[in-house]
Amino acid sequence: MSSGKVTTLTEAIARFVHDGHTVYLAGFTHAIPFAAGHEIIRQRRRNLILARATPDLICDQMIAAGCARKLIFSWGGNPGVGSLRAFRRAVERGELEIEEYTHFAMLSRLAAGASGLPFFPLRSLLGSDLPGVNPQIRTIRCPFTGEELAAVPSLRPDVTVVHAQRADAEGNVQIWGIVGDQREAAFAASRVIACVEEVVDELVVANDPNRTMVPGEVVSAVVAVPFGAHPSYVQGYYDRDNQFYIEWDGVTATPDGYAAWLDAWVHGVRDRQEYAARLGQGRLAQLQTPTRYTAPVNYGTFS
Amino acid sequence: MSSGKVTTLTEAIARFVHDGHTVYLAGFTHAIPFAAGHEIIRQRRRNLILARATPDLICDQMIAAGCARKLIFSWGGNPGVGSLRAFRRAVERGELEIEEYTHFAMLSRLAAGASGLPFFPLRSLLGSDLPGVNPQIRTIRCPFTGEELAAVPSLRPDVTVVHAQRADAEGNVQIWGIVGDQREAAFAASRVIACVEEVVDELVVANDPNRTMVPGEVVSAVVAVPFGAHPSYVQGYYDRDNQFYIEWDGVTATPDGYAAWLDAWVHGVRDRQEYAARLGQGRLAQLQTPTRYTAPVNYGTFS
Amino acid sequence: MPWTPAEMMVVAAARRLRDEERVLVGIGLPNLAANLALRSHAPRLTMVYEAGVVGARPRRLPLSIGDPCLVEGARAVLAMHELFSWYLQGGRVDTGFLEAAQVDRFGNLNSTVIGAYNRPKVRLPGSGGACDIALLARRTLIMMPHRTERFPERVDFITSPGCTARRCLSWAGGGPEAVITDLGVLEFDTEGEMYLAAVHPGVDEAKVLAQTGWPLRCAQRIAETPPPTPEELTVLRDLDPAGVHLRRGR
Amino acid sequence: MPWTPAEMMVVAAARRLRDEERVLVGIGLPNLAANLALRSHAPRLTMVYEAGVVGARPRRLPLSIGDPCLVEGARAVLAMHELFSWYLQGGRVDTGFLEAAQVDRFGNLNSTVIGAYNRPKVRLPGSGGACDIALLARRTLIMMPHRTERFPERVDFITSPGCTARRCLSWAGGGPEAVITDLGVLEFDTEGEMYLAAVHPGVDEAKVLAQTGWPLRCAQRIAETPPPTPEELTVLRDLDPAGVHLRRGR
Repeated sequence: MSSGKVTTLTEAIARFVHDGHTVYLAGFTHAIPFAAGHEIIRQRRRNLILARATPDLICDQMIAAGCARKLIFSWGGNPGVGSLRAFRRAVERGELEIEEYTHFAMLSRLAAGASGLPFFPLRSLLGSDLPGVNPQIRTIRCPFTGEELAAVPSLRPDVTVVHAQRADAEGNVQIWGIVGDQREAAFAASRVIACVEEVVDELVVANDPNRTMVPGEVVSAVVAVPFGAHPSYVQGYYDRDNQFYIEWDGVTATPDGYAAWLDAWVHGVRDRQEYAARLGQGRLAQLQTPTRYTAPVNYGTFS
Repeated sequence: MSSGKVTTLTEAIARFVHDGHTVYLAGFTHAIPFAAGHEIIRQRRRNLILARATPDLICDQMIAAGCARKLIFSWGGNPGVGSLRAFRRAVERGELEIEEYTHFAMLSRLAAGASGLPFFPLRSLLGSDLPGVNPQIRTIRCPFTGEELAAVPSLRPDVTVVHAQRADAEGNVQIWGIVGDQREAAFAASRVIACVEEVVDELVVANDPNRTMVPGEVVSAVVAVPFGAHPSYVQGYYDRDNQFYIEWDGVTATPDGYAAWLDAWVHGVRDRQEYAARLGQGRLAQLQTPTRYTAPVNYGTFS
Repeated sequence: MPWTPAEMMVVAAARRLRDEERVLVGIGLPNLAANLALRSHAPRLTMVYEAGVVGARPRRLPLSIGDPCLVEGARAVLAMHELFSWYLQGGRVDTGFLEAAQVDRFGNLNSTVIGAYNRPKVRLPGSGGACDIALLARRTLIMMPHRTERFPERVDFITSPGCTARRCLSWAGGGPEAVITDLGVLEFDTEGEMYLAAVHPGVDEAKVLAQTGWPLRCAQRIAETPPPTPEELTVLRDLDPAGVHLRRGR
Repeated sequence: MPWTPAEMMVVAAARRLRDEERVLVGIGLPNLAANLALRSHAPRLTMVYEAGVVGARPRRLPLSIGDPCLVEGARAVLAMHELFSWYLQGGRVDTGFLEAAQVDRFGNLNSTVIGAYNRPKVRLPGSGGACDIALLARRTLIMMPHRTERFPERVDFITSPGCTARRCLSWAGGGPEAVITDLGVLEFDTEGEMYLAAVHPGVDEAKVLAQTGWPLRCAQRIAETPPPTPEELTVLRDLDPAGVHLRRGR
């Protein structure tokens, strides 16, 4: 059965991501939907509220490109390298509104959003200066013990983008390795765009339904985007392009550096295929990892 | 590395389940730890608080055997057949204290217990008569929207027993098929006894860590108990012994019927091995299901 | 092709399911109704089971709500708390099926106890997920045999709130849309009170009124349910060849 | 065998980890310390990474906190919210490692901003999981280079509460146990104030005092950290052969 969800990234972004939207790009340093971020830049979306626990290079690029008016986040750095210069510059100049949490609080906001709860309670945040700068951090008293806990409101992105290993045409997304924030981020959103390394037959999914991390009915678009998470890694597919992360620091030392990079690698290519071609087979091949397969398990037949 | 967690069910129950304990037998009609329940009966534990979303035949047997002083539950029937006669008789005569929830509320109590939260909010229960008969159901107001929701307190069993397909000697439990309440029930408990169809090498677990539903550090004892969930089913291992479920209704039509059954099948056997031998190879073979294996997935090597 | 009242009840329930919707299915009659719909007019129905299974395609009648037969061919398996949180409370269940021992004129359901809670005449299984489904599904369909003692003026215990109690809750779902019995179909007016909307073929309106524990209102024109088609009956009997649910004396 | 101050800092931190405990590890220096402990005196240490990995055995230095190298050989992978809820908030993390830009005399940490929050001189990455770990681990170990500007009288922003603020919270964990720097080890007295407990070999007490932004108290007898053993250095350099973390000028 085809639901017509399988599409191109160009179409998916055009159809589902609009100016002013709250967009959550999922993936906790693993399987970051870079290709989707680039397409959003390419289609020149404006006034987005970007939400992401770890903004990473992708949000740095989108901020530099002028897509964002606000960032909701919990850790804004270049993982393993240093800082995100566009993010820093924008915040230090007061050009970007920020709404800041801890990781646990961000995840709790997504959990509330996914669950249809208006808030989520957690034991954190109190005693830090974060509640003083973020009025969305409040307290709640336990009706049983009388304890005071922190509370954060639900986060309901207009669109969440996930990148994963595979999905079927209905958008049943299977992920292995680090799952991070992907499930809650998907269930919390009004729309989900699933970018995957491979679109597979629905029997592949049904063969092992415990691996389905995001079921098809919360997914609006399915896009095959090989290497769509480059320069981040995807378990079983490719490694992080660490050179890219290190060089990013130099590339972005000046606003001109950003502009030149965006011109060359985002506006200068039509889509992810052209991007990959420009990276070159040699570089991509270097990132591929040796295979290591799981052993099968027996589900049995009950009929 | 051996942690000395691998033991017999006799030892595990003797060591970890004490009179007066709150005991959660996990498994939502799938993979019910019947063998552990029988061992608790055999060791004549008393004044237990049994907690289980679906008490099923196992709690009926434990109630009939006089182990329980209280039952915390959300649906007390013989699934697909009818009612649990010992449970009904005890409640109708006022001989068993009950604390009653909905499924969602039971799961929310476990989620709170697993998460170290004193309570969990949910949108349910209000408008029903349950809050009127259970003072543990209260309300809470959202600090953001002002909405009134239901709240239930955390449930922290002294011991949770899970039955699963396999675990390694450290107690890393892998489950596929219906996972139900097993994860939250394990993380909520002070001690976990893991009964499994097979104890496997730790490399089997490490080969596919996304399948680990209960990590070893929350598990105190690992017991190999083939057919330990009989007469319920275990995905990939055996089917439900439906005849048993149907016959149970007749067996338990009188208190004498219970007593005779317990004498024969619990007190009259030393352990699960003897129980299985008494069932007979023919009956067990009938319950085994045709194999249906998953395809391997590639985790790759990142080094 | 002759048919039983139970078969008519299941067929009438199945017809109310819409293609492409998500239905939270219980075992027994709701399971038959959903599977019949899937195999007839609603091939893109998503069947969700409270055990955590999404997009199930069971090849046999599930023996219990956690039957592994639900997993074979399913799209996803979630933990139960995820299913209740992300699907039901998250507003992603279009239709919930409910059965009960008693229903009152406002669609309040009792599956907890006959008699007083603390001195029960008959202790029933309790809510399970029923109260959660009643409050959170976008609509619920209730299936139960039409007998006076099961349609009392007041239920002994409100396990699952119907039209009235839930009005105070800003966040509740749409509530009961219809009660489908072996005699006919009852719907709810704007006040949330039940009325007889249709009778099944061969059923006398008076019989329905006699088997209802309060003065049941009726639609201006009571419809007659179209009888089960041979196709529907064939699919249905194929789903329950032993007649476990369709032939037993309920 | 000669060694660098950074190596001494990692070795001193590693030695504080106990066998069989569960440590929540960050990348960078904490990752080195935990992996050194695992490969020396604490073979049954359970390394937990906030990305959701339990019992990790990374074969290389993780490039980020979500590096797939953490998954190979691990016992379990959980969703992040499960990890924070079930492990950290559930009280199952014995030791949390923290780094920061600034620490004050009460162990309050700043990794958010230098200057005012709304008009930052330097915007830092922010909490990540640090505040959560600071409040919920049974104890925390802090690692940071010992420089005056990083040990101010008051931090510019309390990202992760130390000994004082957390006293009001009945549910908080044990808080900071020690700050391990490239010069020595600082512990906390019963009032929650930091004092110099040990200096590393060759480090002068006066230098530590000079590089601390407030009048630092000292233990009655300041110990000297035993130098790294050749075994420790061998393991450590094997973990970071390129000297990514050990040789860079921090």
